[in-house]
Amino acid sequence: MTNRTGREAINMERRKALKTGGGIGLMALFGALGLLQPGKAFAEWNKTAFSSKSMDEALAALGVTTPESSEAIKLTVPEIAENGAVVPVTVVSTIPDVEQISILVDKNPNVLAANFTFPQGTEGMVTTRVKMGQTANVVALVKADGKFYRVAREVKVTAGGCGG
Amino acid sequence: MNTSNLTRMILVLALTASGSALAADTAASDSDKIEQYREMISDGNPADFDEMRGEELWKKAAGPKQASLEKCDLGKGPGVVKGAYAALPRYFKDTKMVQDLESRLLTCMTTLQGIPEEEITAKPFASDKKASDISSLASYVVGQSKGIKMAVSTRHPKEKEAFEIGRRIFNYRAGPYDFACSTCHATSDVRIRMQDLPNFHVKEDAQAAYTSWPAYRVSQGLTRSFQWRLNDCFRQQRFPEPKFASEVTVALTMYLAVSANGAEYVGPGLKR
Amino acid sequence: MGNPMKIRAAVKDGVTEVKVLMQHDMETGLRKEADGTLVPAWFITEVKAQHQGRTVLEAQYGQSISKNPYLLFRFKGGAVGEKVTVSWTDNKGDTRTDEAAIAA
Amino acid sequence: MNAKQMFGIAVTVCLASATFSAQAGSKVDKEAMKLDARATEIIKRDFRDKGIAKADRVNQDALQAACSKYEDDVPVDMKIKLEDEQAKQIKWPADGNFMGDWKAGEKLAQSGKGMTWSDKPDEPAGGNCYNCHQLSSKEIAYGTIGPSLLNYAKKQGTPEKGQRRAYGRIYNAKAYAACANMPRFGHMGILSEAQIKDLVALLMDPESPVNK
Repeated sequence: MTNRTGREAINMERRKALKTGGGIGLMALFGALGLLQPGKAFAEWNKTAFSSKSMDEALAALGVTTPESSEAIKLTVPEIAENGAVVPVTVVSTIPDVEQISILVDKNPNVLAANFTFPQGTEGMVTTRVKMGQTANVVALVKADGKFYRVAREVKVTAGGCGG
Repeated sequence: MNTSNLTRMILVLALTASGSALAADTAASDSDKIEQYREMISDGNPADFDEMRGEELWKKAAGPKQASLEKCDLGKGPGVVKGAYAALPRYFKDTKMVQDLESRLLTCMTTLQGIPEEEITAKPFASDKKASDISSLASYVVGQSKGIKMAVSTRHPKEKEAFEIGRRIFNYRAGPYDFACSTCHATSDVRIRMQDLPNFHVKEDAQAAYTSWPAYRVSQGLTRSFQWRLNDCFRQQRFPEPKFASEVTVALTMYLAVSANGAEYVGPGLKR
Repeated sequence: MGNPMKIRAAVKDGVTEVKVLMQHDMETGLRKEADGTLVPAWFITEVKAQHQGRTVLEAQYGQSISKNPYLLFRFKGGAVGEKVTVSWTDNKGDTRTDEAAIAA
Repeated sequence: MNAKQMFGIAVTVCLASATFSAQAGSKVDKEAMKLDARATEIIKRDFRDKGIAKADRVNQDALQAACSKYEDDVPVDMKIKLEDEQAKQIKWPADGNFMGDWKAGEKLAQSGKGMTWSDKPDEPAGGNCYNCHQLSSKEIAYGTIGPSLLNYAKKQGTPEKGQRRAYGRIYNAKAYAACANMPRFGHMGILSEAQIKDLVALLMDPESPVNK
């Protein structure tokens, strides 16, 4: 914090680097892994998927067909969340070679919360925190070895203190 | 045996004694689930950011006098921040008053920096998703007492008086709901909705509650100061608004802080 | 530009665990002010983490990610003192990059 | 013995220990009286109007003052006197009917709104019931400051007695226990007669979640 100007200058440089060299390299990498839908360049935010208003719509936008339910995926969410503004979600897959983990909330206005993509060498696990408008199912969708797996758990969203 | 343990023991007895205790059983396991939820969100406290913001403000020249707060005396000598919060509120000779952290920061900002008091007290709390300067400064200062044991003195007659008055405010029933602080905070093992309530007559409860404030409230996305905590308690008590850093708030803080003596300060906390 | 992140990275048994806390309001675009006006959507859309220049995690976020996003993940390798860099971009085009050295 | 009786014992024991500390703290000496006066002076000075919550709310009525002074453990003769005074002021429904609509009552019970400085003057207050009581086996977010009210109707002698008792307790809980934690919803004008009747129905109607 003391060396703010210096830090900002470094960040500027880094941003430039990210916009040029880094981006192209990754696009090639992702293309090779087949993680992106045809025609979508890297870093193009999947607007269709993130605007989906229903689970079916979101799955279609993610290119998912009939995901298998799997015990090899552990989805950890609280049974009761005192506040829907912050609901911790951890997904751990014991299926090797996880390529992608998506987290969805079936009753949210926009059901898709996040998509994580995993290069080789990164473990098939992630922790994040999502907002939930009401009691709903949190769904974890795992893509590994070209196949999709799905696991869901209900989180009860309750009133916390008084005044509600 | 204190009342907390006794109530708990009786509840346990009741559970084994009768099937009609099923409701109590469910309540307990739901509380465990809430506990599990709190555990899951305990890592990565955004209050850290408010501490960082406060540290910058502390060191930055500001106000008409273009001075930083690095000469501010929080009771351990000018500029000493480490451990200061664990010994507040305390009596200050220069102001001839017992002051809590925010009241003292107010003194420093007005005297050292020349910022008009009204300017600070007009919006003393974080609001509209924005932090307030005095509240961020408080976050920074409390963070510098992490791991230090609470040791608030009542040796000075004024400190003793503040404690005694604080106790009376704690039990003062008024307003359309007849509530006092004690209505919710003088019984063990009770909750409002899902929210467990600390019993300030039980040492461990008082310690756990006091040492985890200020705190980041996930429901509000803001780091909340102790003055805010009291202000919002009075709102829910259906009281009028206590003036910021007023004697009524400092005396009550004194009563609560002393009841937490001996416990390690662990804030800023993270709450629902 | 965005506010700084807090990044912690630690290596144990050949696996580096990275914890990131970002500062961002993450407005859904559905929230209304007290006067009824809609607060426009403003949220992080992309996050990228790199270790010594190699990408170790990539994420796309939607409106449902909580304010001040928290992220935890693990990758194989990493040595004490090496750098982990995290950057994000939001829907208004704002970005932020921070880095941390891997601890033991 | 059931859980409720057990809990009764726990409460009695708690009260006993409170008595002890109250006696120790309320020694009639000059110092204490000076502090009482000083505390009142500070309270009257340091609160201000905000929204609908005006500064004069800190002025206590006789009951509030007595409960504060004795830290909710008033001497027994005073307790009886206070309860009698409160009971006399209960305004019973003119039509003799206590039952409203339990569905409206459930909505009221869920709402924690009312009388704070952030509440708007034209919005009716809620009952705040779930803040302190369990009233449905489906709602997990209930408080425990007050007793569980599940199966309330079944625990009353006759429906008539139960309805009258429920109305009276909601209207003025202090008529039944001078320093009860429960607000005086009718006495203080928090809820209207019609709203209290809706809550009575929630407690007494066999179809309501309380009795299901």
